[in-house]
Amino acid sequence: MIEQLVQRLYTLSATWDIPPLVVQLLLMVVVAVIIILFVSVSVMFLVWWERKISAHIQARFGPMRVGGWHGWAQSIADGIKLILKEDIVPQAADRIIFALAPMVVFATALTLYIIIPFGPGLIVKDLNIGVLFYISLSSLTVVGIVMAGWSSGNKYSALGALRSAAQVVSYEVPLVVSVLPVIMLAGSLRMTDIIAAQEKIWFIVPQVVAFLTFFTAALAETNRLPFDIPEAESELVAGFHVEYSGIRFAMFFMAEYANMFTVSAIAVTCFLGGWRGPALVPFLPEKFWAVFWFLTKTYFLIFVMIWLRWTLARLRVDQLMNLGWKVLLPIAFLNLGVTGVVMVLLG
Amino acid sequence: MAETVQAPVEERTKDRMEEMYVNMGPQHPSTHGVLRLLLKLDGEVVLECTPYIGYLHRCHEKIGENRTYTQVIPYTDRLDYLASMYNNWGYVLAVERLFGGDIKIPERAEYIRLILGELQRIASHLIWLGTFGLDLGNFTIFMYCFREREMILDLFESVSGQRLNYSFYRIGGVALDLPDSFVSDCKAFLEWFKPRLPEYDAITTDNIIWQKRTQGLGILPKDIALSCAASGPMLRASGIKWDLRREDPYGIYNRFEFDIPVGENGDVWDRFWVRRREMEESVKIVEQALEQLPPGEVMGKVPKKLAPPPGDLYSRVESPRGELGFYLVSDGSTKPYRYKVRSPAFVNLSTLPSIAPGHLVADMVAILGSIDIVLGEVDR
Amino acid sequence: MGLTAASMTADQILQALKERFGEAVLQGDVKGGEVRVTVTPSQSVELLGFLCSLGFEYLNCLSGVDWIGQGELEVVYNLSSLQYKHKAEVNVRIPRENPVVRSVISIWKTANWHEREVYDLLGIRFEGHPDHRRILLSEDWVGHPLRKDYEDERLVRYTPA
Amino acid sequence: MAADYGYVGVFLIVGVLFVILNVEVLSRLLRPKRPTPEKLTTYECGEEPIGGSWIRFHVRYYLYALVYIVFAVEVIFLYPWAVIFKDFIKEGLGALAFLEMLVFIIILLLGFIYAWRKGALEWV
Repeated sequence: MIEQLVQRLYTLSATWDIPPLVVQLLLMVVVAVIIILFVSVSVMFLVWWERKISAHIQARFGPMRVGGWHGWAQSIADGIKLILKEDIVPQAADRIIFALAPMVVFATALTLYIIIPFGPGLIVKDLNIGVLFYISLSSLTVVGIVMAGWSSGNKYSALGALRSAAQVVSYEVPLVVSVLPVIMLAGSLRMTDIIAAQEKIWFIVPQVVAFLTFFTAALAETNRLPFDIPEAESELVAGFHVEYSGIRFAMFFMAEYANMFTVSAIAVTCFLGGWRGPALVPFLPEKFWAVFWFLTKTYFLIFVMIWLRWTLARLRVDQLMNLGWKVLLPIAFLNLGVTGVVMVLLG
Repeated sequence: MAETVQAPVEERTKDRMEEMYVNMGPQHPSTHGVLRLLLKLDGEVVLECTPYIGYLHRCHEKIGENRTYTQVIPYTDRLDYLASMYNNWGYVLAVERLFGGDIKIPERAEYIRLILGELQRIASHLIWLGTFGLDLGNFTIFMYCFREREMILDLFESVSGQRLNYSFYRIGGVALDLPDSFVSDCKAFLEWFKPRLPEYDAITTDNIIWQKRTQGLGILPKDIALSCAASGPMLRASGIKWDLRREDPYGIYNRFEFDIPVGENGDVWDRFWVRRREMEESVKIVEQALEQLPPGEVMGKVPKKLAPPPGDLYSRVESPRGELGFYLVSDGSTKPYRYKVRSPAFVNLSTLPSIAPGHLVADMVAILGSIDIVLGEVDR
Repeated sequence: MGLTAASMTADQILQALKERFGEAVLQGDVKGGEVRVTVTPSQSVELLGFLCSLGFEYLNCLSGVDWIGQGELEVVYNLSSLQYKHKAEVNVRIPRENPVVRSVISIWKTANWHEREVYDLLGIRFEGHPDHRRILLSEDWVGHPLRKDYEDERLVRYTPA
Repeated sequence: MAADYGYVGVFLIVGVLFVILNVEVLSRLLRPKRPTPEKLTTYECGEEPIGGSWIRFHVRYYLYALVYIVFAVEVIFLYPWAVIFKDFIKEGLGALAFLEMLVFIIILLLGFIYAWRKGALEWV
């Protein structure tokens, strides 16, 4: 249906003498806006969800009033509040970089959605470098964080930026190595190919070690407890975004939750069979079930992340470094070697 | 050529040191009130830590000298507002001692004092554990601890009508008798509370991150602990078995069976673990006391005009935070001539500059949390 | 010396102090098992150091008292021995004008903040204190509030009805 | 092919525009603007900041960065190998491909162990 619509658009534009490039760009922008809408809604849901889950873990209720049923509108109210908040840029800040930082972080978070395969055909662009794209772009978030921390002119932020840099150094290499066995098994970096390769068996079964390594590193990637070291509230107040207020802060916040979704989605794609899953009720279309299973699995992983956050204490920077370099990396390399040997032996 | 390049670089960096001075507090999430620490950092390593206190100073002692002995009691609530019962107790005990044995406290009052005091110790340790969890980034233990503390506050409310500043102890006894339901309520609470401790353990003690974040940090060796006169769990964590409930018994503590938990290394972990076990011991004491609770009066015979004979005296009790001392000088009038509070948190906090250097900022927060300060008491 | 508080009763400790410091011990008695001595300012640190070596390794409290009637200020040291359960109180009296006592930080580290507090609230100076600043009040505060003649319009005095 | 990457560019631009729209347009119209000198000071727990935050950090932080760069760059070389590893196995050259990669990884690990032993991975 969508293809037909697009086709008609092209014919129309041809009749009006509009170059197809413009139409193409227009389409891309429309897709981007749709994704932004999805991100916004998903972030609002995630924030509410996290608050509810944490509340129930802690033997309380969480938001209960706004919007009636279990405070479902709490996030919307918070969003409106953040828009109405005064924007304060401290005098000592480097204004340009200060303003650029949330853009870098948010634009990166948004761009990562390009390769998320929600269902067959429901992927913005199935880049042939899929996983590599994710790995290379996701580190860009750290650049934004360092920019924010450094430009604030605040010592807590500077320390947060420094910690963030130290953190990326320690989790990035294990993250990169832990995905390698999946690529070896799939023989491709393309997201759809990886899902196709899991037709017989989800990669989490042969690659449970890789999954755990990846998930741990991914937690660090999203700055979630126990790895929320750059924004450690009790130590650095709020770390790199101490000086950010109102809507600027909201942008960081959105990006953070958007990244949670991305990371979980990538983990689902690489290890949990992507959109694969049984059609529970036969008469609904196959596509529906694909999206259903993909989102269910993704939100399950997000739930695990939230669960961990409200159970564990925070690690220290040097402990994270030790974990990254001296535990995760050797394990990831070992796993890589074992996978190679087994693959060669099995032919 | 080299020199010409060198000069501007020197110029640019001459007033920029590698050390950074950071104010931690007074407005900081983990200074437990309004404490200011001036940290000298090299990267993230603390080179020097200077506490600045007094933000909450109310000149408590001056106020005390201008009030009668009875009127001071409500002010003592505001010292360590997380353990008001114990402050009351420490103060009234000091005044009673100043009378030199003229005031006899009825048995029942002694038991009530002890039960409430030990419940207060549990409540105080719970707050400590919760906020310490916050310092380490574990939010859930905070809520759990507050849930149980709330129950203790309910008990206190049923006794005194207050939830925080009880002013319940009187010179010569306690203000009121326990309500009828208290004994059963308190037993029910203890039954609820005992299985909660293993539940806390599951997310603290048994958690490897928790262990890694506390063990081997902020070590306070025995000799420095003594020289700095650290007291309470802080001193016991350093391996010195010194608990005034045992060593200088007051009230009726010598009638009960309880252990005094002692640490080995004097690190943050030991301080945590000592307090954690002290809660168990307090439960034991309260249980025994509830069994023995005698009937009778709750106020002893007290002269109408409360004027102790001239003299001075230093009286101490073991509050949840350590040795709470009151130095009283009487000139024979109804007001204390000199009223000095030796607050445990004040003295314990003074150990911080000697144990903080060399740690990371993150550990600094853990160490500060492990000291268990209440600024109301530090600043007085 | 060979003497420790373990083998001594409170009376013997007092005796030992009197023997060793003679004239410097202005007053001494034992009350409720507690040794109480008043010592001259010139010998205070030596006497406290001696007590420390006897086993009084714990300085519980250090307070100051304003004896305005006698025109004197007093510094009170409350000591105890953790091992032997002894207690002691040492008083040092100094004139209200130019009140200077020698610091005991070299014996007990805990004296640091106590002495700063006494200086802050009573205006007694401690000779040899490495960090002689106010501690509870702000640096620019005028006067020492715990002195009996301290006046402040915000201070509400209690007068019984 | 190249058009695929058009999406990346468009998404980046739209992302930046979204932030600008929110911060500079939407919120600017709605939010108050009442700056005071106190508001504009840097947060330092309610105290006047002592010195700036733009200071030189210890050189040891760069050591980490160096180790990281070496690894991140070299590990990326493993990606093309991983993609075609399956093809090698199909042609019966799996063992050879694997051994070749093993040599590469061992060289990498030697450097890693050297850095470890030298204490470059200790956070001081």
